[in-house]
Amino acid sequence: MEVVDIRPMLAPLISFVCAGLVFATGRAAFWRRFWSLAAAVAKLAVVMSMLPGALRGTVYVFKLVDFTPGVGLGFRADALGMFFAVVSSTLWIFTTIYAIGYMEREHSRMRFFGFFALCVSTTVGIAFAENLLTLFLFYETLTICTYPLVIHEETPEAFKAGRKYLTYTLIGGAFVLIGTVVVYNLTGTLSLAHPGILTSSIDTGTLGLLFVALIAGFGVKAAIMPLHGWLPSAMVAPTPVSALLHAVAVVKAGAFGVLRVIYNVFGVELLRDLPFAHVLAYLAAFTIVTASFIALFQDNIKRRLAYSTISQLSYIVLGAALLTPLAATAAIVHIANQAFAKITMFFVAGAIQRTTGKTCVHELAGIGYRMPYTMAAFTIAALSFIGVPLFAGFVTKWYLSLGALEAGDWWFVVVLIASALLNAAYWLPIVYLAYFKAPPGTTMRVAEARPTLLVPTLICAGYVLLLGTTANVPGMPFSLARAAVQFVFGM
Amino acid sequence: MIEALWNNLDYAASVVLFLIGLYAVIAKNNLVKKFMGLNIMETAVFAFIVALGVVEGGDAPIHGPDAHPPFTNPLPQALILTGIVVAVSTTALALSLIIRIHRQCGTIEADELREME
Amino acid sequence: MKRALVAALLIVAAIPLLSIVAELPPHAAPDSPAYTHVSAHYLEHGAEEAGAENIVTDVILNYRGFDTNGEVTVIFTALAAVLAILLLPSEERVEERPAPAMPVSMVVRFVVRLLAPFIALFAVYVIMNGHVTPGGGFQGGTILGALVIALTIVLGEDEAHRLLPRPARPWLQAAAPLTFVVIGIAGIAVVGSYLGFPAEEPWQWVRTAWLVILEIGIGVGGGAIIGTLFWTMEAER
Amino acid sequence: MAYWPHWLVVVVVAPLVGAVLAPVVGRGRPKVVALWALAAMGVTSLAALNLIVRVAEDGPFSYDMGGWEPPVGIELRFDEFGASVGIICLLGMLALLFSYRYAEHTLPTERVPYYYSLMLLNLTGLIGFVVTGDLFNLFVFMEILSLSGYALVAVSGERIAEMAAFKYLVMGAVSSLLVLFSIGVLYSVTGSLNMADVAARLGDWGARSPAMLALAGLSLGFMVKAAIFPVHIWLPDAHAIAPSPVSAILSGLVVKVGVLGMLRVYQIFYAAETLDLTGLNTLLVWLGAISIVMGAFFAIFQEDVKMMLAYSTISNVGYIMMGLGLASSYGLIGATVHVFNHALIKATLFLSAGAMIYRTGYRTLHDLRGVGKAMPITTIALSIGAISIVGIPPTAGFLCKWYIALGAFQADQPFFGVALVFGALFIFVYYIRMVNAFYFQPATHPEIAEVSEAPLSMLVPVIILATLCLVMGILGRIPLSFIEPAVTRMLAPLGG
Amino acid sequence: MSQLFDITLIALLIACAVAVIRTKDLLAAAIIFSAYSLVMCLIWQHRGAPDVAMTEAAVGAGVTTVLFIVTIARTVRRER
Repeated sequence: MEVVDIRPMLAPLISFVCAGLVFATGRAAFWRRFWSLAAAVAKLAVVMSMLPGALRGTVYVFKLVDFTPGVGLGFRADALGMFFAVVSSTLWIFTTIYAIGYMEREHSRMRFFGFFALCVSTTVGIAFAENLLTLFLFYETLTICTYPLVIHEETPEAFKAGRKYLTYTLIGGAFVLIGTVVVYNLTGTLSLAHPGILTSSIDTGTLGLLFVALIAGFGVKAAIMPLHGWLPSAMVAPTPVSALLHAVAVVKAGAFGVLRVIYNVFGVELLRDLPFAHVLAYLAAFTIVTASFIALFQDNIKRRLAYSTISQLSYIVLGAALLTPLAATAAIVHIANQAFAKITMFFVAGAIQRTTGKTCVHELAGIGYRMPYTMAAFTIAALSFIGVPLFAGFVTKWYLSLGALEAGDWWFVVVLIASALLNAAYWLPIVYLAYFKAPPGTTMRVAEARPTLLVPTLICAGYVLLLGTTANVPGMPFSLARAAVQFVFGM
Repeated sequence: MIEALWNNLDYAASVVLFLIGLYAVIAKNNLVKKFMGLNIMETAVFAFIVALGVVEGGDAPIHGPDAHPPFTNPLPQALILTGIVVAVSTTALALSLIIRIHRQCGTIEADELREME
Repeated sequence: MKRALVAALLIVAAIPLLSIVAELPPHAAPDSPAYTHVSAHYLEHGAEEAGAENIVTDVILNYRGFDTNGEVTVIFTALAAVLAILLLPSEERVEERPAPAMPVSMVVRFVVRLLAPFIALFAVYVIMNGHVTPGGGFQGGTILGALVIALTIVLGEDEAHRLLPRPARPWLQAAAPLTFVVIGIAGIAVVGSYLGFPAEEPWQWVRTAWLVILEIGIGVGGGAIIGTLFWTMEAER
Repeated sequence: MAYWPHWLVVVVVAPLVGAVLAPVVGRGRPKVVALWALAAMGVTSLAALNLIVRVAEDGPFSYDMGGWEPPVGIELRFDEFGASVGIICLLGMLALLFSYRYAEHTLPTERVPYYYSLMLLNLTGLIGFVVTGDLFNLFVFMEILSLSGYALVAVSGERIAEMAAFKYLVMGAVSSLLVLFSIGVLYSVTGSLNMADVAARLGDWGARSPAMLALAGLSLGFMVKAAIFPVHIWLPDAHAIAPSPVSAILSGLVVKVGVLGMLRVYQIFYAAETLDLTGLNTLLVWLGAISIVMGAFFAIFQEDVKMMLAYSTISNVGYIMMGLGLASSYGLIGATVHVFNHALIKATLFLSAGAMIYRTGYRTLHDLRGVGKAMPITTIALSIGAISIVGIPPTAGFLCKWYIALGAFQADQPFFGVALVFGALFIFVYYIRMVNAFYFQPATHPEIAEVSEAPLSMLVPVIILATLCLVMGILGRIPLSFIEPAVTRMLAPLGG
Repeated sequence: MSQLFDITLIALLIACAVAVIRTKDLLAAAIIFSAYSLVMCLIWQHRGAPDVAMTEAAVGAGVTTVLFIVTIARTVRRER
């Protein structure tokens, strides 16, 4: 059931207006904070108000002007989009609170918060995009809006990272644009309202190139190897930015784009007859293992997190590429699972850096005594990544394995197990170091991070637990994911 | 072709003059000379267009008591009157520019000017 | 080297050009498209429809009057351009002028002074008779301009500047386009289209009058502009 | 609804009257002459508005000069492409407004009226060029705008300004002659100068080679005016040296004369159906692609802001030429809309850069570092322009890129679609340098922080233009739907 | 006869054009250019275009040449 409603447009608009207000009045700290928080809350409220309807299967649609015949700026809150929007707007609140604490003594805070809001605005725009062109529009805007955040430090290193980031993502954007143009030229529509708009009447070579273009385009932000190079370098950005990039906005936008391409542009039916998805699945599997392996050797916490992100994102891609309902469920819920766990970790890394100045793994010995709550949150997130039952990550792995078996590709299960082991191998030593390796001769006093840093961390960690334990309770994101899957597979 | 050219001798002459002028514009170094070349090109084009209006045994297109047809084609002539004015306007502007260039740089040779840039 | 290359290229370019112009409608043929289409109309009806015995004048001022409107704008553009580039700021202008580059001999001076009124008269004749004989506004205007130039050389600039009084100068320079606009608007008022001329029976004298007014406008404007161009370029040192 | 028919005359004559009377009005009163010029453009804009409304309601219409029916007389013709008169008026007004301070401070008082006069003449030429339906009249107006253009480049009096103007003049004059020569050839085989009539009679003359020669001459002539790659050499110096409001007009509008001329000529040849234009189209597409890349390539090595912008014009004209050469409906729509949008964007860029140069006195990226903090509004406008010209959505530039790329795929030439999209990335490289320098890098000259925001007469045009860059991205469909019928009509003989 | 006259004039025209380009002395070149214009003017008169011929005589041979001479007087006389 489709309902015309302004709310899908209102959600990105709120953050957009917030950005404008921040730029207008943001020299004063109070107003900067006030607008950021107020917009975050207002937006969450708007998104949440659509949740009951979305769970009932209502799709809210709002169309603005046409750009080209039949395709215009349009917003559409279907189950998949709602899922992404709920996750990102929830996390925006926490990231905002955290950022207020984290950025206290930084320069150019107005710019930071303004572009921060713009990023979230575009992310929700991506979630609610009604057609591929609108999706592309927000996808490109997101690239531009994150640039000032990536180079926030204004050091040569930051400029280099920013250049790298732009090079990768803009080339990706160019691929998406070409793909979009081709799709429009072939079909005359770009709507994402159907389970697939391409048909098998188009010749396979064209479809193959199209698949490569679109997946490569979105795959850059989803950091599928070998398109991942920008992500570790972008770690020079302030931690809330990293959190935003890696958990909420940028990378998820890429992964979400991949989902859209597979489910709404090509459609599961069509892809089953073609070999491309299978190739993508292998690529994802390769990324999962390789990125985890590289992560083992990273000493800088944030770099280790970056490679972990690369690996985790490919879970989503793999789930999508397997083309079975269970795998799809796993792919979608992993958007949330990975987001909450990863943002927890980044919050922890940032809190440690702000509180103690430490940025490397080997410096963390005994930190568990000093910052017990923070490290507890870290442990929860780590366990989730490993895939221990009761934690969010387990849900993903379980369904993904089932999906792989459903698809008859048992050896992807092996990949998942290997990944779990590797995850254990690079997360558990940190936990071990933190709790059981007190540096000799120093008595550790508890010196936790500031509340603005600590509270969001703990809440996010709590969410990870919640997602892991109550996945099947009605009203949780999981049911949204299921609704999306039912639509995609025509169940 | 040679015979056709012989019949269209005016056209051929215009083409030759046009190319002579173009040669000066491209190959000459002195700006004044370049512009003389451009003027030759202009007159060549004018000659071409006037030649379009010529008629075997045609008289000036002025109806008077003692005038009798055939008359030459008045339209190309009218166009060229305009064209000549345009040409002299361009020349005036170009020559003022040359004067300014000379005052600023002390030379009007293209290669020396290029070195100064 | 460069010159030889350019020459060679141009000679190569000449071959296709020549072969194509050879395929144009034969020169001077009375049945060519150029002669039988629009121009035939001009030649046949020009004198009655457009009001001047000189068909070229008909075409310039009446049939294609808007072109000429553009033409006088082009020469005004040249004037504005030269002035915008070369016009000296007034503080620089007061400084003492050096003597003319070439001293002018007594004989020349005398002859020019003697001939000046006759030249002016000839110019006026050319202007006023443009619609019946060869010549017209611009030709006459150029003669006027040449007269100004000659007088400047002979009398010196300060004397010659009096020929065009300073306050009137911008008006005179703008005379040609302004005349066109005025006649054009009169055309809208009387005939209902820009640069339209009345052609019905009792009003043909109006048409002739307008043609003469246009010629005078072009002549005065052209002369003023050519004179000013010369002065401005000459004053630059 | 009945319309007063004479607006089509007013739109040409009003700026003309403004121009010829500017020296009369403005002797020794530079402020008055600015107002006078604005008033003249105001009347023109009013006329343009009436015309656009009329063409939107009733479709194309024409006006017979002097009451002579074409082909005997000159016909003014206003079709959907003629709506570019609107953008000419808009940019003209804003550039004149912007000139207010510039002319007052930079030019000797005596020359100020002539500066405005030349600006208005340039606009007259542009408008006349767009609305005339007669080939020779087209040439006359082209000369008005070219001559005034050459002079406006030189007017700044900077060291190499005259040389740049002279280079521009020589190439421009040669190209004008080519155009005139080709008009002569067309006249000789058709006996007419009216465009529609020429199109109808072009097939009558047996030999095709004269028509081909005319097409080649016109194309080459207009390519020089449009500064397509191998014949672009006059452009960078001229556009960089000229006063900023002039650069905005030159880059935004005057270069488009080549494009619009091409478009008009194409209409003739498409309608005549005597020649196969495939070869020329292929050439155009290739030259367009090369221009995109070369323009971007040279721009990367520039330090001077306006020089960069000038090279970027070459790239963007490359887009347009590519769209023209694709000869598919989307490609043509993209090309024509880019004529409008590029005018907006480039004017934004040149005017905001001009405001910076006016305030700081510096013009290289290195010297202008940190200007973003001192002149926030101007810099934001410049950034919007930069984003827009690269074609990042949702700005005006994106739509054109989208349509031209779509046109490439529609015409089954996917290579050029890909080349276009990646060419745009190339362009981004130097704009990001610009944004980096203005916002993120530490100031080279500490005193730049003391500079105040541009004066209001400069700021207002810049703000209006930057806003339009954004708005036209969202509402881009409006000019598009406007152009569509014209493009369909033009391509109708091709069966597409 | 008329044909011969034509050919002579055209030959003269081309000769003048070449001379304009080859003469190193700019003042001389300007004078030759004036002669070139006059020859052109003769051709046009002969072709039945007196209006154009008259204009060319006044403008091409007259004003343009004067402007060239003024320019040469203000700049340099010899080409290098």
